[in-house]
Amino acid sequence: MSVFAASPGRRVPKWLARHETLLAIILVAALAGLGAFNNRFLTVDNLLNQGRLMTEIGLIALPMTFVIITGGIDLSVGAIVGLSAVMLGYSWKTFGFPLPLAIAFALAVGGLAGFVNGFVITRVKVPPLIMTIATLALYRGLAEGVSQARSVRGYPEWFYGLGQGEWLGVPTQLLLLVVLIVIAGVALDRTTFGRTLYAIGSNETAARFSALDVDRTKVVIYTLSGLASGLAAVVLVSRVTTTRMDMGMGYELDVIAAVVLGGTSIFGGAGTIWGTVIGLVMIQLLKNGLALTGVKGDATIVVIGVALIMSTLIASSLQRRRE
Amino acid sequence: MSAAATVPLLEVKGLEKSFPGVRALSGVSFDVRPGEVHALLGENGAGKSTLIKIVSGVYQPDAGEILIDGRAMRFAAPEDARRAGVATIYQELLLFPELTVAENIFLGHAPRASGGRIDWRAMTAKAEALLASLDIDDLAADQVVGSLSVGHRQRVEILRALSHDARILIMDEPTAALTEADVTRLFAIVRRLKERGVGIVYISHRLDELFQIADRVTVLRDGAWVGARDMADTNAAELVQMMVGRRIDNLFPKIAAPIGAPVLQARGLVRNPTTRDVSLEVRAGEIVGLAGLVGSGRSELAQVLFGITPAERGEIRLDGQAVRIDSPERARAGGIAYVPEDRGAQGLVRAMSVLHNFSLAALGGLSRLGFIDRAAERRMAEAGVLRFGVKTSSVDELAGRLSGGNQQKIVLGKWLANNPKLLILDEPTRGIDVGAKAEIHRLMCELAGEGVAILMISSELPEVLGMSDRVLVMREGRLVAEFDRAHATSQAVGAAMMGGDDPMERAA
Amino acid sequence: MSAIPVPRLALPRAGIFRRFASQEALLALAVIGLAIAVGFVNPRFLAYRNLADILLGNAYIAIAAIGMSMVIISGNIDISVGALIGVLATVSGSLAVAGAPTLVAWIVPVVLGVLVMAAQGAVVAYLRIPAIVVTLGMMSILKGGLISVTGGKWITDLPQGFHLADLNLLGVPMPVAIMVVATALAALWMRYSASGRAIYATGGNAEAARLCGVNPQRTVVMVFALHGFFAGIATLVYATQLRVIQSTTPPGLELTVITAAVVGGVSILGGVGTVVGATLAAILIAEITSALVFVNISPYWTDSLRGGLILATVIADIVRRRRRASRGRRI
Amino acid sequence: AGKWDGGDDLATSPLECGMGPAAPAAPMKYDGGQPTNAADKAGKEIVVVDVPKLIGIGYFNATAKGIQDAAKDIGNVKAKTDGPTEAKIDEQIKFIDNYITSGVDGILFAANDPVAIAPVLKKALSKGIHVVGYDANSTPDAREWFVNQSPFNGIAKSMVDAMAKETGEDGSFAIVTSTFTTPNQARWIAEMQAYAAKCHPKLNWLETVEAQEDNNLSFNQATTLINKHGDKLKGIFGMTSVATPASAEAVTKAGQCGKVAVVGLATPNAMKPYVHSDCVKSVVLWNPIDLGYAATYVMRAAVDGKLKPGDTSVDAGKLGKLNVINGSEILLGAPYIFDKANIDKFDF
Ligand SMILES: Nc1ncnc2c1ncn2[C@@H]1O[C@H](COP(=O)(O)OP(=O)(O)OP(=O)(O)O)[C@@H](O)[C@H]1O
Ligand SMILES: Nc1ncnc2c1ncn2[C@@H]1O[C@H](COP(=O)(O)OP(=O)(O)OP(=O)(O)O)[C@@H](O)[C@H]1O
Ligand SMILES: [Mg+2]
Ligand SMILES: [Mg+2]
Repeated sequence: MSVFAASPGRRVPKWLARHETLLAIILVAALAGLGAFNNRFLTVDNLLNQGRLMTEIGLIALPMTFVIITGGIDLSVGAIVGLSAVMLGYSWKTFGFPLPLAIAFALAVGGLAGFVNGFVITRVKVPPLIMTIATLALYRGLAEGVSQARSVRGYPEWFYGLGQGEWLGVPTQLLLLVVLIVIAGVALDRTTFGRTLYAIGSNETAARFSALDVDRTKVVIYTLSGLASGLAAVVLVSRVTTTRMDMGMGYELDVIAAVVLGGTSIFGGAGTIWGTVIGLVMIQLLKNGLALTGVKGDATIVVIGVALIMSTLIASSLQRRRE
Repeated sequence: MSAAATVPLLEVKGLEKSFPGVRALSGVSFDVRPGEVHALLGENGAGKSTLIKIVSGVYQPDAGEILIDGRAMRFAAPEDARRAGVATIYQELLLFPELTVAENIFLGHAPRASGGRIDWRAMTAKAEALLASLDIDDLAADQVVGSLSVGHRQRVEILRALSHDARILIMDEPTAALTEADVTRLFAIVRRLKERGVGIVYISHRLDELFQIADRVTVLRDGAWVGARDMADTNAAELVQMMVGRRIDNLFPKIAAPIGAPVLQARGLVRNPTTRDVSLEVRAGEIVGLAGLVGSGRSELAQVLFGITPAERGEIRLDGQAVRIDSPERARAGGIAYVPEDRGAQGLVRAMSVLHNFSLAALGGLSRLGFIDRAAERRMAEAGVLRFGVKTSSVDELAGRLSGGNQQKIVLGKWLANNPKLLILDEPTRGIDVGAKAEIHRLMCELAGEGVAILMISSELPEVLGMSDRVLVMREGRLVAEFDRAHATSQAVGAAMMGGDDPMERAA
Repeated sequence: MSAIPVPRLALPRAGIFRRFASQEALLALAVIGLAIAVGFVNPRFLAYRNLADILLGNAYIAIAAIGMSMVIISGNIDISVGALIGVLATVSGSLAVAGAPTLVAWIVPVVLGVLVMAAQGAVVAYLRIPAIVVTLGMMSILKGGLISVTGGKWITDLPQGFHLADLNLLGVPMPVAIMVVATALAALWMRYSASGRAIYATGGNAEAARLCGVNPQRTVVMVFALHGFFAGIATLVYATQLRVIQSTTPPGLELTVITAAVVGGVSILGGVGTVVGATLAAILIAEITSALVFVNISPYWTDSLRGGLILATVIADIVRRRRRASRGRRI
Repeated sequence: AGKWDGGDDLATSPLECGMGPAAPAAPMKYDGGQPTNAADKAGKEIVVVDVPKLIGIGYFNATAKGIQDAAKDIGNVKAKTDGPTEAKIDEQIKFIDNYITSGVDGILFAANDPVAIAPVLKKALSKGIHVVGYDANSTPDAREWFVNQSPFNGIAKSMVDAMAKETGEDGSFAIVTSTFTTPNQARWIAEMQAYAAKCHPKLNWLETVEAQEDNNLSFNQATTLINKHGDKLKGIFGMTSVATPASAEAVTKAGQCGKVAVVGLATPNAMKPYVHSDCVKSVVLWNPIDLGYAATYVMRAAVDGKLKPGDTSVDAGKLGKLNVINGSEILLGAPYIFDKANIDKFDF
């Protein structure tokens, strides 16, 4: 019985036909175009600063990639940012926690909020979209209730190092993001955890029948999503020096836009961290490049919308042609 | 029996079809006459399904022509084929899990009342009539298909094809998930249709069936036409020879293996409502067959043992140690492997490569600190592909693109990679060609020889009888009879499955 | 070996009607139960005027949820509906202020809604871009475009006759009448027309639908077009209720509409749900918002309670369904 | 009962009761920031960007118009308005950051959050960019000047006095605001409470509801208030230019015109129908066009060195001389009351 008809070497190399690669090419072309128009765009300073500004969305986009790969979704991330930010401020100001403890507490609350999502999704079998739509209102409401809509200000100076400081000329939080990107990328690509995510997204029943721990994995990713949102909240509070209960409002759509633009299938089973990073950078730099070129915010939004559709269209049709 | 003089209802000439990396069909010709059952035979991946998908308008041929009543046709879409009188039951069940049986049958051609609105009452009535015509009384028209077992779903597919009053009926392994009783009933229907002059294309890996029902047979190998025979003029040996290119002597090569200590001992397992007080034992080197009708709860029992639906009461011992199996992970850790019956839904991740499917159940052993050793993973998958003769262009091919039988081999292979102590096989050879089936049987014997305990669920009685050291019979969630190899006759086991007036005594 | 007798097995019967009706029954029960409970705390809640106002002020959400249900049942989703309603409202108002005949001001947004949504449907169906990407992009385009074009100028001085929402139909306020009629027609159509069933088929199993002679692509375009139609109708209610049209997109409307659909029992995986459920859920959500004011909950806590109540409804429904399923399973 | 919902915790300074003019505040030392190494653009053309809380609402359209008018009157100012489409501080910071990079000479802003916006404004100052706020302040050291449309306590007094006049001294009222986190609204509510406690102690606050910047939600919330409180409700405060017309519409639809007073901040165009139908007696607002106009003049003066720390007034073109208060704020004037007699003279 013949086994291997032929090695697949004759086809176009696989990596070249990938959505992410094509997207990266589109991204580079767009950046080159914008850079040609504007000499302030492609400067180290500006790019690093953009890195600073996209960190919060980026942090959340990493676990969101995991979640979407499993065929789930987490709409409550923005609300968790608000809740964690409030918990940071509230525990520090009202409970008198030392700030490091307050930070840990905020992260823990974020993680717990995510855990509750994951727990109910796996145990009660509430579809993720419904669960997180409900907790979107719930967590935001808790943030408002706990804080009584009051802002918290006047954090000690050292705390601002995270959101406003730099290390070797690179914004602190960008370093954090890069480290986490590498960890998330490796975890997704190289570990059994990552493989489990793909299996769940492609066929959850088969994953379960293959003795993969589907439920625990799901709880883990939703918890990670909450933790990342908590971390984003800490970074954000540090960057803007204040805590407000409406922080992170609308983040969910920005995060999802970055993830799906990066080629992660909303139906689950496909996607990479590398794609998410490209999607993230693409949206951030497109906004920035257009703004610097003199395009106003409302028109920029239109361009982003067109770019989202067109780049997905181009990448997927190129991909189809090559296959 | 064949009506030689008439124009064939359906004729295909010189069909060619390639998929990236695979030549699925090369120059295949084939015809069906009115009132004839023409069988298609070939190994897994020979191109049978591809051929019928072309005839049904799902795929477009690269070359060749399709003639209906002698006239050349082009089927751009499945609708075109249907309009030309071709109805098809595909190998992969294509149902709407959220809709009812009646609606699944009539979707696309529901009976209409005034104003073009769907007449639900008429639809239900018609569906019930169809169910009655097949003597199916354990399935209702208003049940939701998602809650049905594979066997029942298969029947819904058949009913759907029948509902079209087609002149040409194509069935791609319709009996793969049916029990003998159901097969008998299906054949009764097929004969009725033959009398009405319907031409039937019939694909099956069960040779004995073909001798019962088919008039002619066409054999394919590696996408090429090998030959056609009248069933009356051929025999199983010749067909196998044509199919595989070599002889297979023994279909159920049971080799006696030394039977050792009990590996699995289960006492009083209960999982309502499908598993009711089940006790059983499987020993090292022993193959225990589990027979029963569709819905008798065999798969459920397997899933209780495997921790998917953990037992509510009862005790499980592995190698004499009491263990709690409340998840598949625990079961795997205990050395249990389960090859599920529904490979599309439970066994295979279709969107993943062959490589990743092979390693899925063995990731723990292939990784250090959670990191997958990718070289070892590839070695394992390639070895598996060779060992099981999986026909694929490479291990990087998507599993969903392989033919049905080859998919099954992957599911089997992925569990054997774990070196289990107890192997539970649920319909292991469903949809598998004779060659591969013999190989799987040989493999089972080999594993038993190595001391693996095997629990085999099968709806194919000859397989149960041929392979088992001991046969257990299940009915309505209970084990109702037990036979050792010497006493397991098809009459005795069959009667136990049905449950006669006098209840069977359990033989010790 | 012919005619082997098969033992008759008990059959769990779950009629399609009862299966879906119970979903709606639960919501209807929640709507009524909540009203009575709040009525105990504050009887004014049960005043006809108040109940009517709740329906009146939120009918547009229910109407938009009809189309959204269809989209979700077909296995897709739409994020752009809020932005679209904002744009259509502005178009409608601008026409009215510019002196166009009232009928034109009413019809143009509906037609435009159908066209925009059908175009999105076509991209989803034929170019095979996931709906979430297309509609997320379109949301951006509509939102930004609206502000670019109007500069956010409010539309005032609307002519008197423009206010469709102020009219009555057989004594029933127009928004409520439209909501009821649209829901009923959509429900009947979903149940009794071949195209309606094609939506369920496409969402349940697109490949199988194709083999059954349903054209999933055309179905998706049709579903989006219908969704655009209902968005247009919702716009008419939304835009004609007040004397001012804010030329911005109603914040978070898409999420409210999606919430109504999914709380109404539409499965996000496609293939399941009814429009009646969605309408009832929209009413329930509106009722909760109003009820929280009536029972003197501190407004700081209302959002968390609303989230909690939605979650409770959903969990109750899932638990009920699970219980039913396990009772139905027998051998 | 305790505090009114929706107010903030900052100290209040209610004005004197009655019609007397506000006592002039004690002069304060300049407490604003200064740009470092700003290029000397005195008399030269400058590029100014205006980043309001959000774009696409009537109010900030009006301020933007004032800015353009002033740019035309001054001649050597090129101004442009750009900002987020929702009132999100996060987005606003990104906009300002981008304009810092693109290299403008001056930034006008209306802050979504006084503290959160400070770091990016300080960054602008550090790059030599002039920074002037209007409408909603930042912490003082993050900008040079702030054009104050009207002190919070002044608005509060106008609103509460108008309400007391319409409902009687012992009327009950409720408040429809945007969100409890919007700083200006929270400030006004706190000042209103302090002023009411001092001058109209019998006025009875019932509750405050949130309604975002959403027309239909505001309408629904106001309707709910009317249905809930029935005859007890004598008045509704609309705290935003969205909430006020929507509340007026709710009162009209409920047939409660004349029974439930609507007092609030609003732009004239949206209120004309209700003022003309006598459902609303008076609308409180400063002229936002003037506000933008003044802000632009202050920017120009700061660049030209004509407005320096310690100055007590600044020339604002057709608005005449405006006074410096509270160290680094420029006062636009008293709030304006629109009524049936004058409302048609305004179009914004
Ligand atoms: N859509 C597809 N894309 C790529 N290859 C395909 C596709 N469909 C079938 N093939 C390949 O074509 C060959 C023939 O497959 P086909 O399904 O016709 O086999 P079969 O004879 O029906 O086998 P089985 O008995 O296992 O069902 C196989 O090698 C299969 O992998
Ligand atoms: N009469 C019935 N009506 C509806 N559902 C049934 C009926 N009988 C069984 N089922 C369901 O179908 C499935 C069949 O049970 P199970 O798979 O355990 O049977 P089996 O003996 O393994 O049969 P199979 O040959 O299909 O594997 C179960 O999920 C059961 O709940
Ligand atoms: Mg096949
Ligand atoms: Mg089974």
